[in-house]
Amino acid sequence: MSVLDTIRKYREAGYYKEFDYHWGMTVDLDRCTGCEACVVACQAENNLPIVGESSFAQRREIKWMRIERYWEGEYPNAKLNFIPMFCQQCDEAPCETACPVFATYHNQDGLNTQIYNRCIGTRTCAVYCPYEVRYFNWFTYTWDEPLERQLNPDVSVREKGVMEKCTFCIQRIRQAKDLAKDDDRRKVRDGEVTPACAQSCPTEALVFGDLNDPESRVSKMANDPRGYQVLEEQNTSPSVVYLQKVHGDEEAI
Amino acid sequence: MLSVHNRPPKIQAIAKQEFREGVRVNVSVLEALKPLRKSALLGIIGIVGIVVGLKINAAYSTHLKPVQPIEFSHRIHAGENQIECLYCHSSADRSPSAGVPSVAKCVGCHERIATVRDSAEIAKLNAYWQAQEPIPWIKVHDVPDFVHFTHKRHVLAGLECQQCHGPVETMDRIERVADLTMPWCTDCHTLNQTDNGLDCYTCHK
Amino acid sequence: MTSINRRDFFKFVGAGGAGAGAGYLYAELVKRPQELLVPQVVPPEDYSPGLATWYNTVCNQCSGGCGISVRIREGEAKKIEGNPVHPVNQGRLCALGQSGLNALYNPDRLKTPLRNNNEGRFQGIEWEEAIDELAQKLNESRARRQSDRVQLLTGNIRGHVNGLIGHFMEWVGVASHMQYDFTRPANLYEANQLTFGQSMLPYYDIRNTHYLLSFGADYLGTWLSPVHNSLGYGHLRQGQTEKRGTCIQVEPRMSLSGANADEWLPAVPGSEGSLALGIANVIANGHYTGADQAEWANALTTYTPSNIARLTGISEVDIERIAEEFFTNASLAIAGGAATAGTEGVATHIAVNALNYLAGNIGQKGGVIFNSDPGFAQTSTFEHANYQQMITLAEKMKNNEVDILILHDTNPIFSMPSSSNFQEAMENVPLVVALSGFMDETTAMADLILPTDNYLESWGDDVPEPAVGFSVASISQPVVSRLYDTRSLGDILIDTARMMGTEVSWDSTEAYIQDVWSRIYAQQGGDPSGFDNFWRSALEAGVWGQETASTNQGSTVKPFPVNQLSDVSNKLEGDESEYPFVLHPYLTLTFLDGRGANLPWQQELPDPLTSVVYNSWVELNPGTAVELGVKEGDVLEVTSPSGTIRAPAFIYEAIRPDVVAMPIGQGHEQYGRYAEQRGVNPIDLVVPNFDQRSGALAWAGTRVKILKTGERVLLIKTDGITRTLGRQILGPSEAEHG
Amino acid sequence: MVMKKLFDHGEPSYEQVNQDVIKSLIETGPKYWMLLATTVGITVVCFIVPWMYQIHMGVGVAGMNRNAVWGTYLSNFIFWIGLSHSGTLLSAVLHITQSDWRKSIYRSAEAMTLFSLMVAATFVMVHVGRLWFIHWSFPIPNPMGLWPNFRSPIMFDVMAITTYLTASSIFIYMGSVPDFAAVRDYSSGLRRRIYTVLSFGWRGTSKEWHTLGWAYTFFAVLVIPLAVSVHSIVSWDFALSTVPGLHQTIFAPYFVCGAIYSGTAGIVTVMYCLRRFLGFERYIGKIHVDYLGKLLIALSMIWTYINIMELFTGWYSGSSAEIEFLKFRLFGFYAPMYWEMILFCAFVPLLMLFKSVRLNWNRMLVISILINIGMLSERFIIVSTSLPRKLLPDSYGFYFPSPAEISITVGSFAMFATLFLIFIKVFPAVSIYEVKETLNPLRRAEKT
Amino acid sequence: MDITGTFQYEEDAISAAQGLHAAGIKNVSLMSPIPMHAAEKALGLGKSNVRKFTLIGAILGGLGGFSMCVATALVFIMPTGGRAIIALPPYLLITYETTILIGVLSTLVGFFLVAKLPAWKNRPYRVEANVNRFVVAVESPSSNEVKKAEQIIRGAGALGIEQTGGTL
Repeated sequence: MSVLDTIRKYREAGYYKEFDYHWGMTVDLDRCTGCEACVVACQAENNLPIVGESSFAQRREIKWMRIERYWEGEYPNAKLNFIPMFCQQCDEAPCETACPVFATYHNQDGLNTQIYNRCIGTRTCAVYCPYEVRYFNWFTYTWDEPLERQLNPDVSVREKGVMEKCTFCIQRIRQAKDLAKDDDRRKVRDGEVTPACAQSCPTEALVFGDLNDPESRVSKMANDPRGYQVLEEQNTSPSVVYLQKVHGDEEAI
Repeated sequence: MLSVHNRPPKIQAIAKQEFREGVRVNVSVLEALKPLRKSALLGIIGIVGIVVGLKINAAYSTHLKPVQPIEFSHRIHAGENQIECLYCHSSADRSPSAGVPSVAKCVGCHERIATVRDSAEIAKLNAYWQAQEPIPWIKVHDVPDFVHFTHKRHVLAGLECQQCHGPVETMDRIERVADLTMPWCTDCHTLNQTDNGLDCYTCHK
Repeated sequence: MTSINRRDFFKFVGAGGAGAGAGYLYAELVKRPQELLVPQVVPPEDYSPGLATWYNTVCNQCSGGCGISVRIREGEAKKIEGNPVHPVNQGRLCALGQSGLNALYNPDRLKTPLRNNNEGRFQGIEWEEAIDELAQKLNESRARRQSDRVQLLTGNIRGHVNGLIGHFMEWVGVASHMQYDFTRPANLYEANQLTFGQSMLPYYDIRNTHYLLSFGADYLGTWLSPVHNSLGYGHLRQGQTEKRGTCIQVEPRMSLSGANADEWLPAVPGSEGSLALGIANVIANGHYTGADQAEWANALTTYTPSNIARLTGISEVDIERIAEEFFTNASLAIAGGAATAGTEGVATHIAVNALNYLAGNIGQKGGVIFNSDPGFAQTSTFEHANYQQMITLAEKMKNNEVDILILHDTNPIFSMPSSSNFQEAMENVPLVVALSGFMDETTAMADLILPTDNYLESWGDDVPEPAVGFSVASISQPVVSRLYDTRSLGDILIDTARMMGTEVSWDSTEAYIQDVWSRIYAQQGGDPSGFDNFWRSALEAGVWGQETASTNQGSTVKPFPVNQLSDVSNKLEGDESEYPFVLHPYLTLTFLDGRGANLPWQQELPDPLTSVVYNSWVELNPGTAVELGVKEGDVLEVTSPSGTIRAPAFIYEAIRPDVVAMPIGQGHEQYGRYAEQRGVNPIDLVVPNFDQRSGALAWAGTRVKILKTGERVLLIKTDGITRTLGRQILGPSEAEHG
Repeated sequence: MVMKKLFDHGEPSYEQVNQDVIKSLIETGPKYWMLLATTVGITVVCFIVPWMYQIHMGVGVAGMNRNAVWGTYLSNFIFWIGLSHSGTLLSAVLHITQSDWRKSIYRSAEAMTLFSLMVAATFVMVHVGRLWFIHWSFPIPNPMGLWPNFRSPIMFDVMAITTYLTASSIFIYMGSVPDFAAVRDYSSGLRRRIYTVLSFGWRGTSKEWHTLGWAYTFFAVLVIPLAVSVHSIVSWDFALSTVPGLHQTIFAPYFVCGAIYSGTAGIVTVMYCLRRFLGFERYIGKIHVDYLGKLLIALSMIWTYINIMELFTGWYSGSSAEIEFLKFRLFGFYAPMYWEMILFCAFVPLLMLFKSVRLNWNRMLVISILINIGMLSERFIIVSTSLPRKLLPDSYGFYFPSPAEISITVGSFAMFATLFLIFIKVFPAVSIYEVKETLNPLRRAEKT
Repeated sequence: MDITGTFQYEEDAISAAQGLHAAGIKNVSLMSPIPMHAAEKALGLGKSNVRKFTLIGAILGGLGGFSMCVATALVFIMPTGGRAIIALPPYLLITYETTILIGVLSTLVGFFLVAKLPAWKNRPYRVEANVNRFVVAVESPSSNEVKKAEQIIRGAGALGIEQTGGTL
């Protein structure tokens, strides 16, 4: 019976809503300046490799967090829009179904996870991902001595042939849960855990938290009328809500 | 275009020769396989040999029971002298890693215990202390780098150290008793209904 | 059944044996290598394996003065984050600051003292020997009473290490200590001296302003304290309950701040000051009602909107509208970057100060706020060397008037135009001692190299400048033990002084800093819990501050300086017919003035506006590019009256057609494996002019011509197509905009 | 049943069939060995060596990048899977419909299926990042206790290809058992022993024929839906994604049609070689090339129709992503390749409307090779023009194969040739007993 | 000892086989170079039992495939892409493939069992049977059957008749 219950629990999409957390993030494009502090923060936290110039030339960079640029208009009315792009932790992620070996799956916290040492490198997930936020290790990247000392021991170093992606700094979430447990709390409090990108963001454009908790900052932000999801029409139900940039000619908050 | 009829005569001759009417043919498969018997036997013996080799390795390898730089005996310390595990592995209840006692800690005790002060192994310890060098203990319970294992959670959950590390208090040289494979972890997690214990990211990193 | 003969038997035995051997070896092969479990000999107080500890210190990657927390595990630094209690960055940190780890663990750090063996090679020597050599030479100089022939040249050093340097100069007889930092806004200091009577940086309250008018200041990228400015920007946009702030950016090439502004006004390069005065004119003549209104109106008569529109290319309507908006809103005007790096940089700053004055922004929330003195008296007599002084120094060196040149953390050979001949001048100095962490162009010229600690390994303190509206000081402490046989600047100075036989009362920089802070502690009236507690809590927090309202309101702006400025437009060097384009070099937030180029994370960080990595490029307006038949990746030869460099073209949407922009930072000849032989240094193109008032290098006032070489390279960038193509990426209503 | 004229040069006698076929197996001249040595050499140098290098270094040796994570390896995989399609499928369909003309060509067609399938499977191995863990994608017990994800399209593929490979090998093997017995009877020594084992001691009793007939028919029946499903599933690897240009409803029939198309063209090429180099002119004649030609015309028309539909649906959708991708495909860097494909696969086959073309082996050889060049380009274009034009313009990219990929592609043809060369010396390349079935019973007594 | 008779014509061989069959002689086999439907009919070989293997194999394969999907999905419950853990559409595809796979394999097994192959031991055989002759063989007939069998074979018009013994 318990097995059946468990199955039933997972029967529907969005099952994690019955669980403790549904981690999500909001990106306020009106605050985001495109300074890329988050990009380096992510690189530092998650042991992203230094791939080298030739890899960049072949567009094989590995940046779980990247800033995309979109121009509007022509000179002199050219406008530049930045949009940080990272794993949207879709509830109905196309990438997850693609993996033949369960290297990527949806966990009970609403996270789209990637188990690096399970990956066999078919790269199907990267093809399926509409946001193109999955990055492949084309080689085994090394660090020039002694740069490897800065590697975060809480995150594995990926070898060649492995797909990797943003995990909302799951090691930090794990740590926060651990500490909450020490205090005999069932749940992590809002603000106790922040991914490296949101932590570093100088304009506080990124807000991270539990979307299951209506009182959390991220839930309130996600309900902002400016909120939208990128490529909504793909029906991937991302956990990341973007707040649209306010244009100077519009009167808005 | 080349036709059948003007093919070189030699080929025709060979073809004719091959067909010998009335020849008796043995259709038995076993008969045909007969010459292979010895090779097959050889192969089987080889495979058995490999299995035996693996077993021998498992039985005699010191990998699970490495020789440590100092013949430290848990039997004496934890068994006979009843020292609490956490006395030496002091961070086990507050850190992912249990920690090994510092050289200072070892020396601290042994300075005062007159009976054993002069044994050969203690002399080794003192040598390390004199040189102010750490003791290069060999890791016995080593999980792969992609595994996140936290002692703290397990100790705080009330697990006895012996549950994973075996009867340490009876071992002279420490030995790995658990196989530390993934099902070994997950079976226990399933059995004890741990919170999210079967989520991959509980242990993988 | 065939029988098994002897031969067969041996075969079987052999097969079994081989199998067993293979099995055994295979099992050995697939085993994970045994790891060691190495304990501490004597564990540090707060050491716990597997647990991270955070130590607070100060970021030294730029002069923003952010407080940082460094995550340490098993004695290694793992991550740098902003110190959440530090008022400058409030837990946030920029890319360059976070790349500090790359500086600490850089494979190209100098590891031991080196001596130039006069064959162009460096040989490792012992510290004793190195210090002894320096001490000896200094002693000789002291004996000859030629203290003026010893020159100390450092980068921007803040806090009490300067005090220690001051002591050192006294001890050993060094007359002059100069600090040279390319990014220091010397013109701003000078202008504030002239208008407010204070050579300091006031607090620009971006956070609370409703209308931010920036003349070339890339406040989100490189200007003053970008992290603090960004924090303010975030609040300005979405944090203010009453109104979403508006940002206007005036600059010929869209910077990061320009990209985020509501309006980007590509004024004629060099005319930003005039535009400011034009706006001031409108305000003074229509809005301003102060007692000195007539005086102002009189002073600004020539700056009528129509004149200014002609001069700047900004329409009269815009000027008048901006003036009105600027006056009616809680506003703030700032200037910086190329706009103030011309021959009239100080004048431009004065013009902007005037604008702030006329709009009543001085001392107001959301305006220009003056900080009260934190009470940290500077004890040193160093001067911030501007370009003019550097040239003078070069002259001196050339004329053999300098015997010993002691360098620390500054790279004038890279950040001064090659026409300044600093390098040749250095060759005439008998002893060049470089106290440096890396082998850069200037260090490579040294006779003796003393490797210094990384900032994460050394002691110091800092008073952020600009401050944040109240008194703040931060302590910088070593967060990791030294990686190599290096010493900190202060320790080297103390050691040298001791070697020279001077009585030094402090054993180390740490002792000195502690001593200074104990005096501050006493000055502040002391805390009942005692200095040790105070010291410990300051160390733990990494910052100490007194949140008291500033009493310093700044002097009023008099029309006087404005009146004197007949023309605030920067002069451009080069004949327009021969050199049709204006060179717009700019600081990048990835490398700043080039100091970040040796950090692999920064090299791999796509430029925020172009996404180019690992290279230099020349930005061209799309129209200009079509005219010249240039496509992205075409190698262009950029020639100014003082030099020629070659770099690939990048077609940039938001740049004036008569401007070509180039990022500063690449083009190092010596700076470790990540920076060497990569891109070009546009400073080499700059015609060495300087601002008459401040003597600062006018690095934005050069005309160039460009020539297509016919060569093509792949310009390495991470962007594909930077148009949304009508897709709803930027939001539902974006379809109309895009 | 109306017997069409199956043999151009008159019917051979029964004995002659045995002799002709077995001769091709047994007589091996130096030319064969030289050819085999060449193909093996090319396989090693162009395929194995770069592959080993890639395993050592990582997939980065290939030209793929972040924007196009799939490349030539995968397009080659589809190509070879496609090539595998007509052999077994055609053989099975024609077996069920009792078309006699199939009988002299089906063996080598099935061999083509088997070997191109093997090459395709190799490409999967070349493609994956961590070959040494590829067994995780098979439903076999493992020490982690974790099984593959059967919800994944890739797993459909794994299962389909495994099944197809198994079924095809059994299909070709079972059909060859009586012929193995014939070879056994014609040989002596070691070869006889080998063929005794291979033929399971086949004697040709009525019981055996009866059972084989039934079993063979069931194989045929099972293989037909399987073959269709395999290429549909391969197409779903693409179509189940959200990539513009891949996310097409028409993909399954498109792939199946394309597969049969290229496979049939492949058969023509193989037939030509069998005739030319093994002397099967007598058994492979006008009727085969004529029928195959007609089949090719029909397939080419279906293929063309689907291609037009693909463009139409893309354009009609009005979606910017689709249109952008179409623009890239029709006018972008790879446009010449696209138009080459259209020329070779839509227009060149129309030449076969002329009987003079259809009945001329040399002309048919050229056309069949052109069609397969076109189909190879088609697969390449599918991968290399869709993936770099996904949904976010900022992540638009470009893909060009690296030398390693090109070399491995070349090597794969050599590998196929190697396998085929080995095949013709192991399997009777023309089915002896089925050819005999089509002969006039009266000829059975005749001696050569 | 086995008796083999060689025939030039199909009909003769069939009638011989039929005769032997009618005479109650067991272990009669008719060997031919091509399948002969007439012979099959004559020897009373109707629908082959192979089909049962195919059917049962296919059903088992289908069930097995589906249960494999379900069972393996339940070992670790890993939701992907918002799909149900027991998701019918993909699992039916797998079921489809395993149906065919096991169907094919069991047909193969059926073939071996029904056709009594492989021939582990030697069986009466003549190589002409694989070229252009038809051979009727009686496998180890009892001594009283030998004569009768020879008679029938000869009567049907055999080209030759031969007695072979044991292994070659």
